[in-house]
Amino acid sequence: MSVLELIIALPLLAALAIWLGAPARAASLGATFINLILVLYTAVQYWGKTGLAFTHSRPILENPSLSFAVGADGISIILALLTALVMLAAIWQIEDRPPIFYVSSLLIGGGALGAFLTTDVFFIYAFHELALIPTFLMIALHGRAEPAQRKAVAWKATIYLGVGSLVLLAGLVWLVLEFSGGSKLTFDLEALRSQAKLNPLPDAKQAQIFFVLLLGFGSLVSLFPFHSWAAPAYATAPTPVAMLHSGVLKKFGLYGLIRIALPLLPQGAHVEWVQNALLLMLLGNILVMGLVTIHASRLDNTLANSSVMHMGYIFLGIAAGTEIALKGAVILMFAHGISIALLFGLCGRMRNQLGTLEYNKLGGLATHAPAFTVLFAFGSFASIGLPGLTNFAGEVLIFLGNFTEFKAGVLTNLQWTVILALWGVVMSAVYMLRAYRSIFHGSPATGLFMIDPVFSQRVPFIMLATTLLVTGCCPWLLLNLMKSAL
Amino acid sequence: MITLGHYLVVSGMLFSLGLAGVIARRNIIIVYMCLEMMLSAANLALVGFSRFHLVNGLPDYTAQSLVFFTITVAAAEVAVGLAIIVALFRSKQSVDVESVTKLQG
Amino acid sequence: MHASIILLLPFFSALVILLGHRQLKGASVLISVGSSIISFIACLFFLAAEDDNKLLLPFLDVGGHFHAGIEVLIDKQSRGMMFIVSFIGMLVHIFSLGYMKDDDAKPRFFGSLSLFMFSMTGIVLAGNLIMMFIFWELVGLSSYLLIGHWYQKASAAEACKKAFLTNRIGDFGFMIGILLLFGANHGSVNLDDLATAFKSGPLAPGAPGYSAGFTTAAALCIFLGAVGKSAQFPLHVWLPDAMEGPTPVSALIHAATMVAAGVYMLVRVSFLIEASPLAAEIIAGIGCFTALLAALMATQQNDIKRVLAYSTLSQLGYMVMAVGAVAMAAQHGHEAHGPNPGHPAMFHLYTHAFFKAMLFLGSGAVIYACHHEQDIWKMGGLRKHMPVTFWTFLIGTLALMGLPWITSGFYSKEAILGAAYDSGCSILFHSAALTALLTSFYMMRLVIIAFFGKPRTESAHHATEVPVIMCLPLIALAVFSVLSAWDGFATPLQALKPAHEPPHATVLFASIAAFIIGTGGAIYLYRGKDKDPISIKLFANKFYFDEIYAVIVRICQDRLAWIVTALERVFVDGLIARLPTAIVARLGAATRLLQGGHLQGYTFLLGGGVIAVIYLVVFVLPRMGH
Amino acid sequence: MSVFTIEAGLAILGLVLLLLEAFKPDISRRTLGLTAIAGATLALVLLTIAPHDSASLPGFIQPWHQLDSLALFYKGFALVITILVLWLTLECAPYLTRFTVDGKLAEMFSLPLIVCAGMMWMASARDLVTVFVALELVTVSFYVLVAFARKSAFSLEAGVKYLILGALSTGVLVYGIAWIYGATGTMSFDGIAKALANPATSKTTALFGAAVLLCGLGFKVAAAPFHMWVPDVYQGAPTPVTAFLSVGSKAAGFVVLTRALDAFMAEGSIIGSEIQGFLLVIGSLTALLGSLPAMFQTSVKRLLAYSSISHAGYLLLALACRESARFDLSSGGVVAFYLATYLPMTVLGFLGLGLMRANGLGEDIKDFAGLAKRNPLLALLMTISFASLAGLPLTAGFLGKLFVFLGLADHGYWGAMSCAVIAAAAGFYYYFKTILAMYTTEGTDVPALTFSGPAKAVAGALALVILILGVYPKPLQSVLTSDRPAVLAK
Repeated sequence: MSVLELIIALPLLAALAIWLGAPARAASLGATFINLILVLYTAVQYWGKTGLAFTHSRPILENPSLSFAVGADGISIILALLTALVMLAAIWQIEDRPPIFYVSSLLIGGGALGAFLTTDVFFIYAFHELALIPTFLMIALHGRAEPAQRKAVAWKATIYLGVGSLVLLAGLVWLVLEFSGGSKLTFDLEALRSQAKLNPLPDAKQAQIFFVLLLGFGSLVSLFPFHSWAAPAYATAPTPVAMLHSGVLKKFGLYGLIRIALPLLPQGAHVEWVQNALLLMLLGNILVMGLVTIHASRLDNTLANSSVMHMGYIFLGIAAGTEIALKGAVILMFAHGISIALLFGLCGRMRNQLGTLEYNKLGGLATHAPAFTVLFAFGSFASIGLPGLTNFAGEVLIFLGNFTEFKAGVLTNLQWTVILALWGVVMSAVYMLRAYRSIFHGSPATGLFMIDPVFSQRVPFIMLATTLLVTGCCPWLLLNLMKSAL
Repeated sequence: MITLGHYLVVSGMLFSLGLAGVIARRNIIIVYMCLEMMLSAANLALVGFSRFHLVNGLPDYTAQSLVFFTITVAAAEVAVGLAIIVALFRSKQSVDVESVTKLQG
Repeated sequence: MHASIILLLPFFSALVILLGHRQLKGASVLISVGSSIISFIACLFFLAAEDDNKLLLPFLDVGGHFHAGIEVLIDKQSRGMMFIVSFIGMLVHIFSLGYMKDDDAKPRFFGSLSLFMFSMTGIVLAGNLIMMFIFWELVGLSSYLLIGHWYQKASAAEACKKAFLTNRIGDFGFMIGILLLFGANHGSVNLDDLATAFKSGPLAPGAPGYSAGFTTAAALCIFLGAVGKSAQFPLHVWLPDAMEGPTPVSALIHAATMVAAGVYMLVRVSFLIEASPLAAEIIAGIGCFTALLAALMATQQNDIKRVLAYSTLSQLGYMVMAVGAVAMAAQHGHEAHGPNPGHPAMFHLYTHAFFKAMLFLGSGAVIYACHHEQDIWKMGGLRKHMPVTFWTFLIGTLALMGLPWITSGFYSKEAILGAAYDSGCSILFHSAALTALLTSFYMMRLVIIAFFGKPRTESAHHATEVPVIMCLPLIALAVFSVLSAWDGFATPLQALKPAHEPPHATVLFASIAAFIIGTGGAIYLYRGKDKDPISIKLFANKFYFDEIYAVIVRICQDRLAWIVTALERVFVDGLIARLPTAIVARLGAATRLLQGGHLQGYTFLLGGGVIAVIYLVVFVLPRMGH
Repeated sequence: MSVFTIEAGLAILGLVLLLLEAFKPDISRRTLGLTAIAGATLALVLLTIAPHDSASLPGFIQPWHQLDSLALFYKGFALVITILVLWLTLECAPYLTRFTVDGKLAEMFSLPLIVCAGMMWMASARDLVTVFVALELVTVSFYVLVAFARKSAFSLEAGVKYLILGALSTGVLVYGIAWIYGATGTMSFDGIAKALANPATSKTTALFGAAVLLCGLGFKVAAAPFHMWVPDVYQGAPTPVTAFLSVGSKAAGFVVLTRALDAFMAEGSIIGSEIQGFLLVIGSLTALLGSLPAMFQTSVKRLLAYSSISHAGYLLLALACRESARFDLSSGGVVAFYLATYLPMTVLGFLGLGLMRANGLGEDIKDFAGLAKRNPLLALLMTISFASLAGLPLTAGFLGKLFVFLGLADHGYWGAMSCAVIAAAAGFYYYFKTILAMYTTEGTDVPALTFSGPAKAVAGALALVILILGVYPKPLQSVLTSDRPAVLAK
């Protein structure tokens, strides 16, 4: 049994154990803690290496060739690290909740780990779907809204994600058919990749398949205009689910594009119509959703919409497709996952303690909850791309990556997009500082009282904030894990 | 000279009449009779085909064997069917097709 | 080695204070002040270091494609700037010990101050534009934290937000500029590489693919960064509001160092500005305009800190203008004299840092003594109550006004006027001279109203001299305000000084005339007055910039956001989500109607289905070539 | 002992039980049920050890009977579903007897055995006569079973509807057989394939016959537009019978369809491409007409009926993809695989329904509310079943759908594929609606649900099969490709 299999299995087994009656908090915390250590162990083992490591394969079917194959490279390890961290934090911060909160968090995390650490298209897809079910159930059952409303929100998300996954499935099936060399169909990513390298498809066809995959993966990542599920879902979802889905699971679509679509269809994103479509969509994410976020009047709405908006930058990295931009995209995925999980976690606490997240009712929280304020500042400043916190490194690499091919005097569409996207950085500062100002600055609002959480409840957030700081000051730690070319 | 075509036309008419009856009539007993008529139409077609499909100068009897099976099966169907219709009549005091419309949507 | 101490010491000081201020309590203050003193001492060693460029930390490193590290670039500019930053920083730390004595959130204040020292040091030592940008943003953060130190006050909370956002707009341009240079220079944003590239590489005129428009665009984008940080028109609005922060902060960040970072950066990339005549003219123009505009506004301000703030704006405009003017002069063939001469802008930056920090600290002392009273019309007669403060403040004022041949301000201002004169653009020179005149006027007005005459309020009446710990920095800075331009003083800094050449008669005349007329006018108008004899609404209300910007923000941002949100709800959500669901739901409902429960309906459909299938299979499909 | 003997023995056992019940009225239903289950289990065991080549069959039956892996697979399949249905009948007996005339369940134990024998024959049929006879044996028995709970108006109504429509389809089927015979001059599948490969055969006649025949068969497998009976009959019939209909009868229909299409669409057939087009149209339509109305159902049983229509659509689409270029499984193999995965999930679904009924609950979605609280295990198992029906990965249901999609994409049938995707998307909605209901916690202070140990074991085993097949389908695939490379393994 490979260590990766253990990493995937641990949360799922813990979930099963809790379902069968094991003590929820102890079991889930134990499992996620061990998981984090295992992931760190793999990261250390992988340090400085290139290519796929820890591979292990269990054949399941011969034709179509299907196997439970695990393997990790830098990207997978970074995302697994993200998952392990966010899962631990999400579970740790749960207080006084029924076991289903723990079970669903474990399932979402386990599913995400499975998706990131397997190398068989079938299982990559399958694990992601597995993680979606608890997301849906938790929003519908324990969402923060009236039953009818939260069900509607859950349905919207589920239908979007369900249809998106089906489109994605169609795209993947297409890929498998095109790239299965010889007489056998295969779902093995490595085999498909080598075939794609040997016999690349004509550009026009690559563009078609890429576009289908883009729509499929894109709706999972709330790519404009397939995003309208995301904001209400995150605003409504119970805290651990919001943390895990927005922080981790949503990255699956991006991971898929980087891991599956780009290597197999290297020209797909560069064919003009696909590129222009992608650029328009991601500008929609950044500019339209930026303005929508500015308009939000509640913290949960701001965070949810901002999370949609920030996806645009990662798509920008994917659109560029250069080494620098892609590595930046991976770093930004990691960074965004940590920062948004931190913010959603704190937002959940605030809702629990204050009962409201309306800006015009809040104010002056910094006075009585300084530690809370500092933690929130970490999240919000990370999300507006302040250097020293991880997001900056990702964003700047993405921007730079778009300028590696440059002709003085003429800017490509891609580069114009970057310039417009840079304005989004200003917008994100606008809404984040507005939020920060209304919540923490000013004199304390009457009737609202909030004090710092006790230390043990601060730990998960401190952990996330520290991660942001460490990887933000030393982004080369992450880059070193991604030595191999993308 | 009566050709295969004649048989088939008659069989086709019989089949169509049966189908029309099944669709149009409201009395389940009559509907059931129309169904039997459709089976007969099929039987006629089978026999006709069999007669005109000569193997070694003799009609092909495979088809005719099916006719016997059809008749038998029809008899069995009637036996079971009438029992059900009787049960229906007992519970609803009616054999109108409109008496069974509770299951819908 | 020393350099890394200078950079990292304040970082760890900030980190330790942030993490452990509850446990450390008062010790956090000591840590911060101690680190600033050690930094200063290390900096003295640093002044003797050789020119060098060392990699400290591989910040970003993408294989062979790109790398941008935390580097330590040692040259004459960074040595000089480093001295200013660490020296004034140390003095401000010490001054704050007294000024912030009674503040509850002292650890936060000192932690942020350390963070600022770290960030500012980073800018100074940056050897590449990415590193510059990183610390550029970090000084923005520390400025945000320090302006918002008294966040309970709504005005402070708004001011820090405004400062950060305005700077963000500048950074927007800065980043674009970096990207353009990165692209054009094939993946390197190293300052040395860029300088070479502009001299003889792919960016030099005549190189294949050279584009003058591009050079201008890049220069202007980079300049936008400086516009934000150095508060030039049209992004100048944040700096006066930033006075909401504690006064030592205003002295250090919003007068002496951070706001000057824009100028420092422009000097660092002067090769870029020199490469583009248009950009040089625009930069000079904007600087000149800002200088004049701010000077006009300063004449009608009543808040002691705001007068100084507008004065800072004006002086920064001066420096920016100098950057542009020097570039213009260089394009006209007026090469600077002597080997490796200093830049007038840097020179003024350096002298200005001392006397403006001095003035702010002096104003801080006044405010402290008057129980946080900032309105100069409520002071008066402080000369007698606070002699040390008065004399140091006066020295600073004279330096700012440019008292001929004695104060450092005279030399540096003259250098800038000389550069404006050399640029060949008479408007520049004339407005610069006018600005100098206005500067003398409003500073003298300030001194007369605040320190002369009779105390106009109780608090002014009871004002007493500030404690020694606050006086010492004032005295130290006053000494530097006078002497820093003198030959032989603070030798390592001399490199920043432009080569001494006999000033042009016109220039000399203009600067002396400006001093005399401005001072005389102010004495004539304000001596013995209890209220302002002149009232110009336009100046007092800062040309209504804040109001105009508020309208623009409301329309371009809030209204637009509202409209876009509505459109997004209706169209995107409607077309992508609700319409298809509605269609499918309708279809579902319609198909349910087939299932009416009537046997006759079923038989009809079944019979019809058979006929339809026969039609399909026998007649339609064969023709479709299936 | 030959396979044929086993089948005959099973039928005889059915008859014996029928007579026994008639002449020894005091015999307990438990004895009857267990005997039937024992008989069927014995048959299953014997089937695995009996010789598996056609030569082992008695000489007189050989011209009409064939043994290939497909036939053997379906025979096993029929036995498994029969055993499960018999057991489910026993489990549901307490409430079923409330609706029978004499409070007994006599034929409910004997008729399934006869149906099973019929299905096993059907699997081996080599010609249309056998098909017809076996099919009618199954259908007529089902008439009785559907209407068995005569005291329930629903059951009776379902019986009448099934009877009339079933008989109508029989008429259509025979008429179609007649025309196929007319066009090809033979009843055997091999002969038909040979005749259709002959260009001299009249294409129009053959098309007409094939179309009518496929309409008749379409009724059995609930293909649109011949699916109308399904929701009504499934809802009205006693739950075990519904499970039997939905799995057994449908599987039987598909095995016949596979055989017939093997003949119609054989290499060089003059009507092959038309039949393929027909299948694509009908399959897409069936998938949609099954899924779309299902979204609005409030009765879970009826919802499962619609779901079964939708699944039939996918199966028809699978049949349309004849020669998958790079696939181990032929279309018949995919269908068999799909049905094998369909069996545990559907039976588990109906099992859950039956158990809820046995606890005095209804079959509506609202009756599922709070199930997770009342019986977490049942809720989990039902979740697995519904997730698999929805085609969620890591369950068996996903693989079946994946194979169908692979086939469609391989042939470039994008239109049909989009219909299937839309149907699957709608499927997500209604299955998850039910799952959601189970976990809803509002207003559920109803007592806990209990069910027997064997029920737990069977349901757990079914869920396990779903999960195992979902991640390790290899054994099933190798069963389906063990021999007969000509038909199954490409």
